[in-house]
Amino acid sequence: MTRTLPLDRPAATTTLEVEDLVVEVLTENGWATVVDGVSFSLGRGETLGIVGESGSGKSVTCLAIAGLMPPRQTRVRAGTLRLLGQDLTALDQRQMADIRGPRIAMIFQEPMSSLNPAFTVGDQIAEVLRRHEGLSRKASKARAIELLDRVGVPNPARRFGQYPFEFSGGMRQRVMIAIALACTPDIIIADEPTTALDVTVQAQILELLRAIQREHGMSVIFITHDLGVVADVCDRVLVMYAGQIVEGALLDELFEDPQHPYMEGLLMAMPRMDQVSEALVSIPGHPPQVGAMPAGCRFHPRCSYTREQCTHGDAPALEQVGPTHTTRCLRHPELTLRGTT
Amino acid sequence: MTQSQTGPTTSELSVAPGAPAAAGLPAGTDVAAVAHPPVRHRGGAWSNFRRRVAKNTGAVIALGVLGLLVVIAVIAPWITPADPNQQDLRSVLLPPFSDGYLLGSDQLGRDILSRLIMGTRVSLLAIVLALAVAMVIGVPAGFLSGFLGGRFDMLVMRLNDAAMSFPPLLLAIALVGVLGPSLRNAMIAVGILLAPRFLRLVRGVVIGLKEETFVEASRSIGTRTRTIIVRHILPNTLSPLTVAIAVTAGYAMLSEAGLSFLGLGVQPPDASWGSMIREGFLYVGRAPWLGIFPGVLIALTVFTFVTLGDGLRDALGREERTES
Amino acid sequence: MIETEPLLDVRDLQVTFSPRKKMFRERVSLRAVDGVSFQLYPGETVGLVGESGCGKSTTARGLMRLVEPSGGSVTLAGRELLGLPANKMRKARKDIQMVFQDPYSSLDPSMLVLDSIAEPIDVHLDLDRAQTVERVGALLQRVGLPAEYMYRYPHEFSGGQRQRITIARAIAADPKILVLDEAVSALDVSTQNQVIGLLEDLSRDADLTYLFIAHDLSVVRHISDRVAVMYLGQIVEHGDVDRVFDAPAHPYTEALLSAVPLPSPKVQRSRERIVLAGDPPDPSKVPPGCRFHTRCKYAMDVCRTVVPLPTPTIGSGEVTCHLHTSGPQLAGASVRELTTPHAAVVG
Amino acid sequence: MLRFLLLRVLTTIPVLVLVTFVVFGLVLLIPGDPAVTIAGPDATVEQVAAIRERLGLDRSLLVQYWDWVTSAMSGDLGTSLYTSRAVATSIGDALPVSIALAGAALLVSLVIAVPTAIVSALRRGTWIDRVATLGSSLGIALPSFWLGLVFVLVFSLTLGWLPATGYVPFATDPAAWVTHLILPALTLGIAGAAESTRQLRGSIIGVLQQDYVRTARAKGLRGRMVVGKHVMKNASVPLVTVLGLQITALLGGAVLVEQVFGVPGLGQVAIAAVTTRDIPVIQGIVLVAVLVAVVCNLLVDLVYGYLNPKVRPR
Repeated sequence: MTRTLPLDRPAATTTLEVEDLVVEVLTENGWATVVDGVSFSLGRGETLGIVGESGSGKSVTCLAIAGLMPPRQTRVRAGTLRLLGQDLTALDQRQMADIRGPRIAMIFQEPMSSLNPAFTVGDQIAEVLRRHEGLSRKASKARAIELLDRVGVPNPARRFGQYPFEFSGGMRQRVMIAIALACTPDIIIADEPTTALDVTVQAQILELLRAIQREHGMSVIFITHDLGVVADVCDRVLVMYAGQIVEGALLDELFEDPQHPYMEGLLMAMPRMDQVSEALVSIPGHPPQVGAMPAGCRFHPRCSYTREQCTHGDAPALEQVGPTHTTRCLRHPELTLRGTT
Repeated sequence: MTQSQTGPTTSELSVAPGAPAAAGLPAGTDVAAVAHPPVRHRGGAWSNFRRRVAKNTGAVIALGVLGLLVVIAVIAPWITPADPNQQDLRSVLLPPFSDGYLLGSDQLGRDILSRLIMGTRVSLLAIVLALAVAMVIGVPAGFLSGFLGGRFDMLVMRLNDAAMSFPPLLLAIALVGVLGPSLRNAMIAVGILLAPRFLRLVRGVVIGLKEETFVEASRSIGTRTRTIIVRHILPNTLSPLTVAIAVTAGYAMLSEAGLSFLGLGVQPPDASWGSMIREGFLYVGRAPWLGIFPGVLIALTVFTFVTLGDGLRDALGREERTES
Repeated sequence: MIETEPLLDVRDLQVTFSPRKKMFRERVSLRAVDGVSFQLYPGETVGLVGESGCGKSTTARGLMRLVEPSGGSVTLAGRELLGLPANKMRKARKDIQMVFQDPYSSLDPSMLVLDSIAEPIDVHLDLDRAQTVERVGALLQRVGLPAEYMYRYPHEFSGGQRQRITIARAIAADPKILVLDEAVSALDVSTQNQVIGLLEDLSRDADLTYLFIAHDLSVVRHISDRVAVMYLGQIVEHGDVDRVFDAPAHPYTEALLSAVPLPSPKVQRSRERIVLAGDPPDPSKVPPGCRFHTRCKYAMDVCRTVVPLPTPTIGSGEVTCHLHTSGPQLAGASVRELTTPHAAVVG
Repeated sequence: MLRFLLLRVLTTIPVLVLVTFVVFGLVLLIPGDPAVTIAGPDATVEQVAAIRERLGLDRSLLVQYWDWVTSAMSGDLGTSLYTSRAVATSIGDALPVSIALAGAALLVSLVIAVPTAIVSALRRGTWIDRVATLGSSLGIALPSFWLGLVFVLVFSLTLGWLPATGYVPFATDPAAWVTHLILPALTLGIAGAAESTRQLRGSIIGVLQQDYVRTARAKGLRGRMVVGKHVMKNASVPLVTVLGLQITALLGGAVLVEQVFGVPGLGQVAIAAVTTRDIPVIQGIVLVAVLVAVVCNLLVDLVYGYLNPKVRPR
């Protein structure tokens, strides 16, 4: 039922391979599946966007890949989870910790709370270097100041000794990027890194991420719900809904020729700043709650193209609709969906 | 954009018994109301609070135990097996399960069980008195301090700081020493001691409420300050105040016991559990049960209050925010 | 539109925060709103945009007198609100109501929806209980919720539903103006669109006038007739919404617009991006001269010392920028007509 | 840091002034004529007059207060009405004993609380956590003097391991000092441990849910480092606040425990004074105890400033 997208690059340039990732969480009513059979691969130097509404499972997918889901309340299973050929499913907690930092680094949404208020910003960068590269206190400090400088923090030597509360939101996010960059990882996972920031600061941060990626040729997974940001930074996009990938395509294909009604709905719901728009449309209803997935296509209760065949049985399979394009919609051959120009 | 994340793992999960969305409606229809019916539980903050308390096993058991104690205290004079002050010098310091003395007798031959039952009344009354004093001082002061702010608040908080810098029991001892030992004086002293707890709590709650958007909204509507206080502020202080009462009751009981143990509280021949430990202490070598039983009762009662306080506090947790 | 009298006339509004004096510390007073003027004409929607900390919310709270302005004037239908005694102010509030950002804290958790919506009715209308209940029911239906929801408590509702309830409360006493302070920002996109649709319906049917405060420029473009852009406590540019979005006259407006990524890869790739240096402004550290000069790529010498004055722009509105007065070229034209930054610096 | 310290010291001044009002005001609370009450029912007119004169009750309140404060500041707390000993001397003898007891109790409470809280919070919801939570609720509920009674019963009277009562100064016999201090310190420390455990467990659980802990794990830091460094420093902030309150509470609680174990500390002196209505002694003890508490809280605040960079002035 699930398989990797055929648009995946040849093995030599594949950084990450994920096949059939399933994440379950413990709820009051027992185990519930929040990520259901997610498969994708990530090429070297590629920026892969994952979009979806809150609760679609996009963050959980990435936390699970990085081994950051809490063990007792969650269960993570994957057919394949391979980072540059190394099988991550075989690693224990300790070995995963060795991976995080030098191989996979993360940037989170809330720059205000993601840094520890009790330690200086510099120490929080330097400790990564001490932990993974075995640098001395002095060497790690020098390197941390370089990193602060690289991510555009003015006065890095002085700022090294300051605490997070003395930094603005944008500056804190730069510090987070410096932490992520410290060991030049193969993959950076950025989980809504600009959602909490003002637009002008968002533009700065996106610019910085782009520059860093160019410099080091690292792969980026970019999680966001903002289609504008996706259009700005991604090469390829996965659309998630209710724990499943419902569509995957190269950036331009996805926006110009969406193959899943959900993606069409997302595109139509965005008010456009560059156009005079009439009435705004919206996807009716709400995403299903965890543990209460509808039968058949999970999107059918909110879909305007729903037919009888969509409402029962298993969720439809992810189908190939083009060399680089997949969708999880039964009716895709008969539908002509609207994209943006 | 402003949705805050609750934690590292739950950020993406809205785990709740979900309502399946309505089917077959065309795009763009206004279905917010239809597709997402309100969750099925009724009542305002207060009754919502009560509903959650009812779901908390610990709190319910604690309430039951407490209810039992209150009943015992009320009907105490009618259920004691013997006159609690009746001395019988022929049968002193009898061990438990002696004939006619289920839990033994004390140094004057009085029935320990009967004294414990009467002591329930004294001990609970003492708690009520201390709490009343503490709340009469602390609640209005805290309310005004929080609501008015400014200089008044500063003055009250300085006074409060001063009160808090007294070692609690020592101040009570000094006060009782000056006023003369009696249960009433002891509990007034304990009440004064506990007042800062209520003051700080109420002040904090009121300051928090003043910041709430619904209070600002009410001001923008043109509601009178008096009405805002009565309709918005007071009802929302009720639940946290209840928690504080439960927690503080435990401290009041321990303080009463301590003062009575020192002979500064209840005066002979009346007995509270604390004063019975005092007597037991004198005969610890010969008749340890004298002190053991009242101690167990105190510990149980305070434990009940602590459990109740924990349960109430859990029930108080902010309501979860469901996705819009 | 300009022919008629403004319904709300805000002139030179100032709001100053002076934090309590700390021992051994200088008292720093912070002018969050520094001379803001705009008018609302009957039936129109004016968007007020800017980044966090620019003073747009404080402007709203100042003109509502939820914080006391330190200067200026606010005239509602010909009557001055600032300085109005408390009882008269209370009455005046009937005509101008507010919807806040956070739908969760906007409703008192201990009160029935009925009582929340009835609050303005109790204060401003002379209705008995039965009439009130009937009116609340009608209001709920008007905002797209069943009337029987009035007997429920806020915690039973989702964010979108709560925002409908607060809108019902805001319109309960038939106000003329609604001040919408980031009223849809906390909602996700689908819900947001539904609530915007509701607001549009209401303004049409009930002849409401909106001051729509938001940081989301796409939404503002959609809903507004006119728009004002704020930076560091001042309005730097205003005008008809299409003029401001299509031909921004202020460098800040231009940068702000260019920073919003558009949901179309082709368009996004072809756009010129202007990345502003530095952080959004800190209102306690106001630079001399033009407040924007520290981040402006067109900054000239004059900008660092002389405070610019508002100039009319081509099309509509005004802009407060030296490029239009002291510079050689613009005089009201779009800042996009500047080909290179150097051209301006030469002058 | 120096300015922070200075500021902090200055803010205690109004508190201290208020405290002197309260302590001095104790005399005014005596029902009826204080001199008559103090002298007792059998006293002669002369005796009452003597007491009145010694207490200075015949002068104006303001003068009385001023005299009392100025002499207190020079270390003269008056003389006992009962023993005619200088109050300062009695307190000087008893204070070190109480401080030793309270200090030992604090140590006991930390040694129990910190590891328990950490294990309990990290293993939240498991049986270890439930046992620890139950234990700490019980620890709060047990009256300390009763616990002392049980300890005496078990460890002294039954097992005969430790002395039941009494106190030996450190200088006389360090070993005996320790054995005499163990039971009282344990008794007093357990209640404090229970309170600290609950507080610390709660704050660790709170910190564990913070985004920056996730960041620390995302950096690949080892579990020990995440907890030992990132969690503990933040979780200690509320603990320090509690410690401040606890020091005050320990000084009070010591009164009861001293009574149980016959430890000649401030508590013993206070009880003796209260039963005889020895006003100058009562005033002196309360004043000294408050001073000790205030100084301890000052120290606590300095630690707080270290843990929480935000309150530290730059």
